[in-house]
Amino acid sequence: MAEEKDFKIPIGPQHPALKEPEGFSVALKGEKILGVEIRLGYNHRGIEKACEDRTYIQDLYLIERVCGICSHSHSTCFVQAVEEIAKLEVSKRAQYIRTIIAELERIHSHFLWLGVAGHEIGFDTLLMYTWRDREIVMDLLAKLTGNRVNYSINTIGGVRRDITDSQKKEILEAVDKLEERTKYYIEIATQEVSIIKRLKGVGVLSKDDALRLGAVGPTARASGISRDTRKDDPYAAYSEVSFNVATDTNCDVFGRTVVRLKELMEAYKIIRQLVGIVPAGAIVIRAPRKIPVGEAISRYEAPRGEDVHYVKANGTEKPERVKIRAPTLANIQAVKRMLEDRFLADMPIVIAAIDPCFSCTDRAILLEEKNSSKKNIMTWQSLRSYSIDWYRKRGIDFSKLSEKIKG
Amino acid sequence: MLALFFILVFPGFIFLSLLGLAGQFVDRKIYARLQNRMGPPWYQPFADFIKLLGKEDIVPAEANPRMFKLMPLFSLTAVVTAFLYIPLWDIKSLLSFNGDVIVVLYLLTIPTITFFIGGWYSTSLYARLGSVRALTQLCAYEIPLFIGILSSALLANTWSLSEIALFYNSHPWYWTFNFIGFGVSLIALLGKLEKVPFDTPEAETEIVAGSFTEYSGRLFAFFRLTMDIEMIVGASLITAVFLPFGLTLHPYISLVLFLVKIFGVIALISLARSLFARLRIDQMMRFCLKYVTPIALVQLLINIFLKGFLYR
Amino acid sequence: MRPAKMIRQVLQSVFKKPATINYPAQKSGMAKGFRGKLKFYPERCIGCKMCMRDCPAGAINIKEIGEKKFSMEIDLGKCIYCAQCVDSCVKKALEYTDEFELAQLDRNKLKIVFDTKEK
Amino acid sequence: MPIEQDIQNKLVVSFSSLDGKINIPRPRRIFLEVENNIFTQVLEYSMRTLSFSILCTITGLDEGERFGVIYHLANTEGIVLSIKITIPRENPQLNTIIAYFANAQIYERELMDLFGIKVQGLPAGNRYPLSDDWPKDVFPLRKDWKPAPKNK
Repeated sequence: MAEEKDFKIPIGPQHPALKEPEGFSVALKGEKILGVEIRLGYNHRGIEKACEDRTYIQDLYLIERVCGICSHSHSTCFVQAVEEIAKLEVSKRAQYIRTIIAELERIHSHFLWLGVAGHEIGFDTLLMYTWRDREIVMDLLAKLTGNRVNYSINTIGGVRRDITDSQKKEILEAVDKLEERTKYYIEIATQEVSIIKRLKGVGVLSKDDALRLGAVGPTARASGISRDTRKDDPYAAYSEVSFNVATDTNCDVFGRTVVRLKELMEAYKIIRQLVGIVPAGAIVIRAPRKIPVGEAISRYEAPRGEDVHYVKANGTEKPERVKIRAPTLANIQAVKRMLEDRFLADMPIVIAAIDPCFSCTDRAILLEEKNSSKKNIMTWQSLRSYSIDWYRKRGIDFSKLSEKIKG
Repeated sequence: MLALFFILVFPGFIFLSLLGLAGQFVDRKIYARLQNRMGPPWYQPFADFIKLLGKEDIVPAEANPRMFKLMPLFSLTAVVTAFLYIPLWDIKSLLSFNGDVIVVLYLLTIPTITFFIGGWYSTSLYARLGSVRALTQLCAYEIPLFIGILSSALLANTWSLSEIALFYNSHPWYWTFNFIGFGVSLIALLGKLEKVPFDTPEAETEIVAGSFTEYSGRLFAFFRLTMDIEMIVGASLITAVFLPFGLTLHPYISLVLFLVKIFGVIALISLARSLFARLRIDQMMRFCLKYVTPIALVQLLINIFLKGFLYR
Repeated sequence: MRPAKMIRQVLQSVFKKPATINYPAQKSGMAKGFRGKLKFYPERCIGCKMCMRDCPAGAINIKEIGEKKFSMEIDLGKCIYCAQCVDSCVKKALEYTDEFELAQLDRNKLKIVFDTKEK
Repeated sequence: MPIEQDIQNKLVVSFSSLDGKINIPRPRRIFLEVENNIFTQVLEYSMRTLSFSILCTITGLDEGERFGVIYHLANTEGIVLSIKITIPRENPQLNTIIAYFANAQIYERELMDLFGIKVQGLPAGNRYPLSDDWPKDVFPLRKDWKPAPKNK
């Protein structure tokens, strides 16, 4: 594929196009991409190991921080698995509230993606406008759940906050405003010449490639595979709502944009139905601290694709094993296929098109290995003292500064 | 002594850099307001410039230090000298001889060459790619720019900017024939200034900062100042050639009118900047050579017929 | 397929008020139920340490400073503002306020002690 | 749960040793224990005839003196079939299933890094998810490995 002598350019861990650290080494001939090697793992935080020595309640908040944008997806997926093991009957109202927050999160994630895509192709005006409109749904979420991003509305056995009637009215108003703005963006994305030129025919992934490489979510749906976990394996309140799966047959980045915009329109339909028929009832039931022995696997349709959680419980109050497979991990294998013989300039938009969330994918280990065989793994203290004497050699003494911080 | 004053202070370096920074402020403020944002305070460009001057400028190890350090100065001098030939407040510009339109156009090409050499000598992958792109883009937008501007000079039957101004002032409303040329040169100017539809050489989401990736501190400050002054000089070249009215009034009034015209052109540039996505380098070449150049040729044809018709 | 599709919207916003504000000068308040800094009612606390057990970040600890009187020390640097302690506390001795501007230069200022003296 | 029963019967019919080992805790979930020797036939059977064409993920488990590896397959109706095999702890070996599922590569690399399970037949490629200078034969997700104590 790409031999050594090729002109290799690293779109390295730190790069303006990538929102999170991941390594692509691209072999180039002029502007054409010959081959791509993908190096992941820079953002691996060892969440799966960390889950094993925390109680289920603490795990809830840890798993929510796997990713900043799809925090509700991970926490709902985890909570459903735990409730399945403990055989808890979650009340209908709690499931409805969970689904409303899930769709609101899908709206804010897709708006964020639309802005980032605009930025990747150099259209900053789209970024500014989409992120301004995204504030509507962010403020709404802050009102409903108490925080703009990590909502932590889920708890084992239900939800922690109820939705009052005035909040229901606010949701409906916000949804109307957002729907009108989304219609405007659909017009823009499908008619603006320079956007279409940069998106059409870029990052093509044929239908059988998508099936073979296991693409999920909008990336797969843009290649004509109508697979949506909310429809195939309904969870929470999705079985009581009618919506259709947004698919497209363009198989390229333009198709993914159209799929995401259609999904936004579906989300508004779902929220309107949900807010209309939220049943009365309790929002949380008492959950035991020790979860009985058992295992469960739960799937969730995150904004980026299908999110899979496997939880194994051993009767104590700490899970024995938590396995998280984020949607980006499934889509990343398709990126290699999409980038063959494309231009370098398409690289950022193709990577952004699968809406990578590498903090989900990696779940790294935070480690201070003091007595490791490798001598060059520095601990934080040795790194700081090393830099202080490095500057002292050049006549600037920072040692007093470090006392102040340590002191 | 007076020449030194002209070169260094009035239409020269000091006035031009202040105007350049003011131009950058106008550009950023309008661009922000178009995007429904607040936009920077008026002193932001000055603060950026002074901050950059204070920063440590690092020269990469493998880079050729002499070339690396000289490029910003070359580009700055080229752009500042180009300004001396443009009639500011009355018909006669400071220096003018028959053929100074060509000189100004070539002086405006020098910055792009220095970006290439600066980027190439800084031996970083991104800088290399950015500088190669800067050159390929050069061939795409130079042709329509030259045709557009020279077609208006053709109508005025001279190659000197001052005589162009003289001609269009003595024949009022003739400059309206060059309207197509004005549009074409504006698009080409977007390419020269590397503004969004054509800013692939400096595309920050692909190749970090193009040829400026390795520059920092004073050198980077001079490069950015060059970009600002190039915007002012480009805009003033277009106003001198395509909107040459109002030069015979009282010098102060025509100077103010000239500044208003320049800031008008800059507003047009930021409007264009906020409306389009960045084109890939091959799309940009195809667009420039397939659409913009033929339109420029049409403008040239119109002027040739007009010339025949006017001077029968 | 129209070029410059956003031109009407872009030109309109020149005359509209910008959507952004200069944050330190003008402040836009946070929603009412926002989970910010904690508040502690020492008289209600019975020292059961349920909050310490449930805190995901280990940011809160309760000390016995006298007979039947407890002080709570919270490290805002570690706290993730999830308010799980507020839910776990059986005696409702903890509440969250919507104060979120808590940045400090010195890490020690982040450690706040609530006890009977400080009212 | 008619569809799940019918899948269970088909499995039991074609692999008699699976009789007691299939458990269906809830709709659309089937858990399965399989011995290593017949694993590849079960996998191929469920992929070809039972049309479980999607590999969701592969989970590794450290069960004291044995390692459990669960392959989660899904089909278009949303049913998840989890096939579990166990391998001994000293020099654990697995052969790759890239022939059936091309996207299994990255999940198998994760097993290699975090559990130390050697997977034969994997093409050359970057290791995932640990960094290159991670000390040799230290496998974080094994129960006997403890992270360095957090500085209290």
